[in-house]
Amino acid sequence: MQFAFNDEQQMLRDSVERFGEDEWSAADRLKRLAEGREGTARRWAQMAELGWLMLPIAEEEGGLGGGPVEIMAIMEGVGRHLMTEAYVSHCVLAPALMTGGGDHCAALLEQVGAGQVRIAAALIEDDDFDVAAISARASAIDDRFKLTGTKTHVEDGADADWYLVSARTGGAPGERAGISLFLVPSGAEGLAIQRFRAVDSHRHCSLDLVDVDAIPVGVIGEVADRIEAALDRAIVAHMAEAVGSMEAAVAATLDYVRTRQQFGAPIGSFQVVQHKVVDMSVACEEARALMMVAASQLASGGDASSLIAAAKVRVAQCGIAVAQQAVQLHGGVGTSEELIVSHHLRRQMMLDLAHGDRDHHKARFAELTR
Amino acid sequence: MQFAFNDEQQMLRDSVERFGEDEWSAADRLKRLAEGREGTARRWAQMAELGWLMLPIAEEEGGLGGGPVEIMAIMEGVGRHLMTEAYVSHCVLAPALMTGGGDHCAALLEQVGAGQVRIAAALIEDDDFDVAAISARASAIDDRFKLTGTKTHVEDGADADWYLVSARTGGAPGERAGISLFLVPSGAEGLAIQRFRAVDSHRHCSLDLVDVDAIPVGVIGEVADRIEAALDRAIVAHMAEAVGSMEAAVAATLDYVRTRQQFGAPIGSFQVVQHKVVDMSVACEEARALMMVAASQLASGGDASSLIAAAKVRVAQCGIAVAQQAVQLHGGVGTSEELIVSHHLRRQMMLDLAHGDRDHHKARFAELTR
Amino acid sequence: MNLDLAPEDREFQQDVRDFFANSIPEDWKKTVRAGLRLSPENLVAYQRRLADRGWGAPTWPKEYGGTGWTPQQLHIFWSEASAADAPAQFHQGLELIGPIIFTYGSQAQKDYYLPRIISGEDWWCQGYSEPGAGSDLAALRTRADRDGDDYVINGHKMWTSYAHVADRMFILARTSNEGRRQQGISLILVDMDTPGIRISPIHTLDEKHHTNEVFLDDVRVPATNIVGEEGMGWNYGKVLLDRERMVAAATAMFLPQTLRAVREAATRRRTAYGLLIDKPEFRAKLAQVEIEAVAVQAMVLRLMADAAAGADSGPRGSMVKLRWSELTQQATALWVEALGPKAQHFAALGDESELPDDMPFALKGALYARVTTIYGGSSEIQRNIIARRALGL
Amino acid sequence: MNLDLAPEDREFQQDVRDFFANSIPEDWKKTVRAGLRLSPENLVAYQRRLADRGWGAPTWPKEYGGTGWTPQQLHIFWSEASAADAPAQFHQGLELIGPIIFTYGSQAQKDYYLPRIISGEDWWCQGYSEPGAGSDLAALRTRADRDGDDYVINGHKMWTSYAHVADRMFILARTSNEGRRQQGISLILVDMDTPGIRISPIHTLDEKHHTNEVFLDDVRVPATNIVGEEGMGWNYGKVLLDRERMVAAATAMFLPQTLRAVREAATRRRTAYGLLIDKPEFRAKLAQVEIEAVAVQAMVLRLMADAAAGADSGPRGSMVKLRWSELTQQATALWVEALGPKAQHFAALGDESELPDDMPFALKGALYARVTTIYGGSSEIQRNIIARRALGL
Repeated sequence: MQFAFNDEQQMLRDSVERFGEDEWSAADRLKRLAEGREGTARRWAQMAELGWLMLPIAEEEGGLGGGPVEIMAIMEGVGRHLMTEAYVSHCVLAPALMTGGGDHCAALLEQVGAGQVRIAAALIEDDDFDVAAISARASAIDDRFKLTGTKTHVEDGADADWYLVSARTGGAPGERAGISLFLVPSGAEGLAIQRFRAVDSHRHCSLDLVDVDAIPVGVIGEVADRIEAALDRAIVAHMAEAVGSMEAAVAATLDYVRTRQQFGAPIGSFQVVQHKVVDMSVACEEARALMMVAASQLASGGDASSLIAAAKVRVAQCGIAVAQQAVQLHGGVGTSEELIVSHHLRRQMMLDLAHGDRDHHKARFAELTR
Repeated sequence: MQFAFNDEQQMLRDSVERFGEDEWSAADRLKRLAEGREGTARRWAQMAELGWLMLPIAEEEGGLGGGPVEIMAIMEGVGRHLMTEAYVSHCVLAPALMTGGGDHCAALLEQVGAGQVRIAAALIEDDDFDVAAISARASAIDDRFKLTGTKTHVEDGADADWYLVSARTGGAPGERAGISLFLVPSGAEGLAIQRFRAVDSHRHCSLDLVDVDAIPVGVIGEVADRIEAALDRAIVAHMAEAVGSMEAAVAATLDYVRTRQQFGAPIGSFQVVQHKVVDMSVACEEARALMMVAASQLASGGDASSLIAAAKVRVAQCGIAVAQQAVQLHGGVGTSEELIVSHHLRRQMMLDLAHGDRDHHKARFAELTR
Repeated sequence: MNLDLAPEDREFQQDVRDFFANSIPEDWKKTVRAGLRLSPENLVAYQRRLADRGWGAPTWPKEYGGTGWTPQQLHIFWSEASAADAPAQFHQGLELIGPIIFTYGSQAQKDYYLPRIISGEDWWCQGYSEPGAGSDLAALRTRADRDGDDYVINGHKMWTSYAHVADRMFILARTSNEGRRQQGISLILVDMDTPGIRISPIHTLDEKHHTNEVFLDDVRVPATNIVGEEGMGWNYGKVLLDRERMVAAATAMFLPQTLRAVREAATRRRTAYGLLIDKPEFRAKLAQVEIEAVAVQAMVLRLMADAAAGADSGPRGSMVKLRWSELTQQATALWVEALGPKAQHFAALGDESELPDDMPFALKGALYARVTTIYGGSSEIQRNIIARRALGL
Repeated sequence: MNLDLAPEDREFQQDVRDFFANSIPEDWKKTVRAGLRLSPENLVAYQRRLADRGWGAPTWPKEYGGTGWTPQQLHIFWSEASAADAPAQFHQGLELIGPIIFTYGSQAQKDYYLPRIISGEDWWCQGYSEPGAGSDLAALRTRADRDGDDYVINGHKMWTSYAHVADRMFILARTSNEGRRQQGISLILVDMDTPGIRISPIHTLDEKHHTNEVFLDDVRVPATNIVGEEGMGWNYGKVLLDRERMVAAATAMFLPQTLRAVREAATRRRTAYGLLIDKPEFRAKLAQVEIEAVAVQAMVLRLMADAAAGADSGPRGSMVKLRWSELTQQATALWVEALGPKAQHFAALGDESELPDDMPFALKGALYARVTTIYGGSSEIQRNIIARRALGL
């Protein structure tokens, strides 16, 4: 059980922290957001240079083979500074889905690690978070596959160059057997992309596919487990982001209640305010402990699925509660764009939804511990 | 919409209040409880003399024809003083089940009103609160009926002279059709009674029936609606008791926090304590408003079932929360037998269970508002 | 919640129902259900429609152009408005400055301003909060200095909702620095086109522009624009205490609108289980919020009955505010939940493809709802007030 | 929660597992799962079994007869005890006075008292609270007046758990009235058979006798019974601050026991829907509590890792106490819910017919759990402490 970073991880953490302070200081946030895709592209190139993008990619595939704890070192900083770069989607989830997928995947992953290509996972249909609740079809014609179907939500998919699309080569919606995974370039014929912005400034999309040429990844008909294992990695990374964001929100709130004067005293001198900040910090501790145990368990290779489901639920509950309370204790100014706390709230709300909300994972936990 | 008592109702309320102060003062509670059945018998006789027992019975059946609002006037006092007399079971529920049941019922109800006979309703089987989830069987032989089955819980049934037993003359468990109601004397052959005490000192029982002679009440096979309507009346009466108890618990807590000194000041001067008492009083107001609207709606004869289901859920939630907080704010002494607050907590916990707990009525509300 | 109605009330109910059946465009309804305010133009249009029907000021006495309705009638009116997905009327003119003017204002003020509020001609905003004076309003520093027949106002107001569309503003300003902090504060009416007023939008998390900072630099208004006596402005707020219960009650009555929106969204959402609305865990959560909303409706009925009986409601207005605001937050959060993954699609990028109607509304509603436990006396302040005034702690 | 264990730890785990497999009678398990304490006789019997195995004092250093276990080993020990439905050890001797004695006591005190705590020969109770000194312990008024070679103690202690079975009591008493309130307080060891001690039971809502008032009238004890220096008693409590995290951690690790009991009850309960455990609404509620229990286990792991690293845990001990006590209340309440209508059958009347085993336990557990947010520093006090010490507010 590892609760402290080793030297290397600590250096990584410090480097992310510096980057966050330089590039995403709370005071400059609105300016950064206004830069849009250009800013993201610039920062993405820097992150590639720093080696972060290739960190989670396996060594055999040209990466650094970083594990959940290294990713945690990065993602806490991403959360603290609310960076909108889609590190988890492109650098954690996509590589986890593609690893061992053969030469084509290895070549693409190298480009991912170099920041030249972004790949997003298109797994969700029909408004459900369940990986097996899909009905998109992949038909084999000779050795080639054609995809037809609709993916309602692709996390961070708006600016992707490739999509990893789950589709059925067999089985009925709800069944785990018969699910396969395919690569589709964003310019493919028959592919229509609708792009959306979320309240946390992440950029997503939905896909409509009609007879789209696709390249299979992994074993045909047997990728449900692989998808869930990859999602678990993405979820743990997101939890580290959530914890970083929570701790930043608490720190901002502590600063505020210590200085904001009302009724002739700092509001932090009122007992009710104190106890609320205490509950926020307890929630942080709860989320951090869960996140670290989950990362550690994942790193050790043991079965972590029910633990991760539990942690996903609780971190989301704690994260939303902390961010809501941060806004509340700031009063009116907490709801303004200019202050950072409402940005934390929006990110926490969206992190809850990414790869399955609290209810989805609560039901999953109940099923796994039945 | 009636939110204030008229003069007559106010007199009734005052009379219950005096009775409560004389017979059930908080300081004498342990002595009263130690008296056991003798004390209850004495007070029951007094209550008969005061006319309360016959109040809810229809005028045609020798009663006073009091409605939900009059019953509320009584039950609030019962709750404030935590009287353990089973007024709702014997004087509200049983008469509501039996009214219009013919000469035999009328004769028994007269005795109920005079305090000579106590009748308890045996409706629950198989650990479920649903009136239709019963499988006890009534077989007709000529004009007579024989009952066989098990009733897991009879509210206030330990000292009853008669039982009103629901049983199937047709249909399968879960179906509303085929449910009938029967009167069985407590000394009937084939009837085995197990008696229990609850944490609130109410005395209940369970019944095992094997070929027990029984007298039908109401229309054979069609009493599911009547049972639910009668339960609604009992539930509204219990809600008034719950509100009376909550308000007494808040009053006791207010007294305590105003006087108890810690750190050189009354604990009621600490903001956190203040806000908790505020939340208790908001919960009281919420429960009172619901209870009064439900009683009023019931009195007006309109369809009140979803409203009563909603009120049952929320009053129980508020009641338990208020009583728990009352104990918490009293600190250690709140958990002692000697102080009244923990008695309120125990009663609130049991009131939640009487005739269906929060979850049961929440599901019922969802069904009724589907 | 069905009420026992007298025949004349039943008739009135039918009138109101008929009116609303034809008065609320579909596109207003979506906004309304999210607990969001209509655009100012639409709110003004709505106010005009009501005024044309003679119902412009439902809570005002007849002599000032109000309806003179009984609390029972008011309750019917709001119930029907809520059921028809009509919006709540914008309250700063109607419920805040209007009643102060008809209670403490001069005859000239009454004659000029009151009809313009009812007709929708004047939109009022409230200049109370300041950067250093939020929950602690008495800390305000804006000054109004007497200069001949004028006051010259200097200061910086915050959270001035709709200052950018308002015609007039009522402000609290310090006309003296002596005595207790609450003394020396005056209530002054200001035309928004007076030179020296600068409005700066405050962008908020729901991405709607509804509130502002207002800078006042040597803003010169006639001394006759003061309401009542100089230095007594703080006290005039008291008339509002009694009326606040009406604002709280009216607002709370519109809660079922949001719950209907949640139901609709859950009825549309397909999941692996089937429709979300049929999923037992979701039904239990929705039932919980609906049950609490029923409780708040019951609390409102008690408030209205108090008002009808001319009785003091004690802290019940504050209690309704507390519970209503918490429930709005819960209901809109549940709405976001009901949308599922699609809740991450807040705005279309690039080509203006169609978004489901309720999608940004659910999120705007959930985000906007965060301010309901802050504005109009935060939940913390409400609890302080109840502790002190009602419980004597 | 499975941990990555080193081979030697894995061996140790097997030892512990073997021990518990044969050491816990069935009738203890029922009590344990309710979060209730075993009877004193059984707790003593348990302590003897552990002592026989050399595990009487898991948290103590070896030199005082403890195991000298690493935090990792402690965690394994508690995990296995919890899984086996073994009880938590009674802590007032082992975790409260024992460590004070081995830190501040005289050699004679160490030699005499410590082995008797480990063996279970001495049962200690804590004489701290008084009628006027609960959360505000420094308000205590019990006096210990020096008289020759003795102290003569007079006072009135409250909430003295197990005074009625204890052999010895450690009390805080005032040996001087000068200086700050916390000064002049001394820590004194008292034999319970000393003349002048009167014990009066406090009956509590769970209908178990576990706590008492203790009246001390001219109770004469040798001056050598003082621990450390006169007037410094308040300070000795500080050694406990660091150890309290261990008590909190150990207690929290036993939470899964109650959750197993809830599952079992829900698996037995038939409803119209089928088994309660299969009902989606109930499963969601159970999952919520279980998930929060997983979170608390994770918090405990962090505490143990801090301890292993010799690091300060800051307020994490208080946080675990806060969360653990709330969860015990939720879990036992859910257990009562799982029983359904039968939860109203607390005790048989008349003939001693059989009650389901878990029925009174669930209720006793739920009622007893109310005190867990009050004792050992109420939740309010814990929050005050965290605010002050950790957040600097």
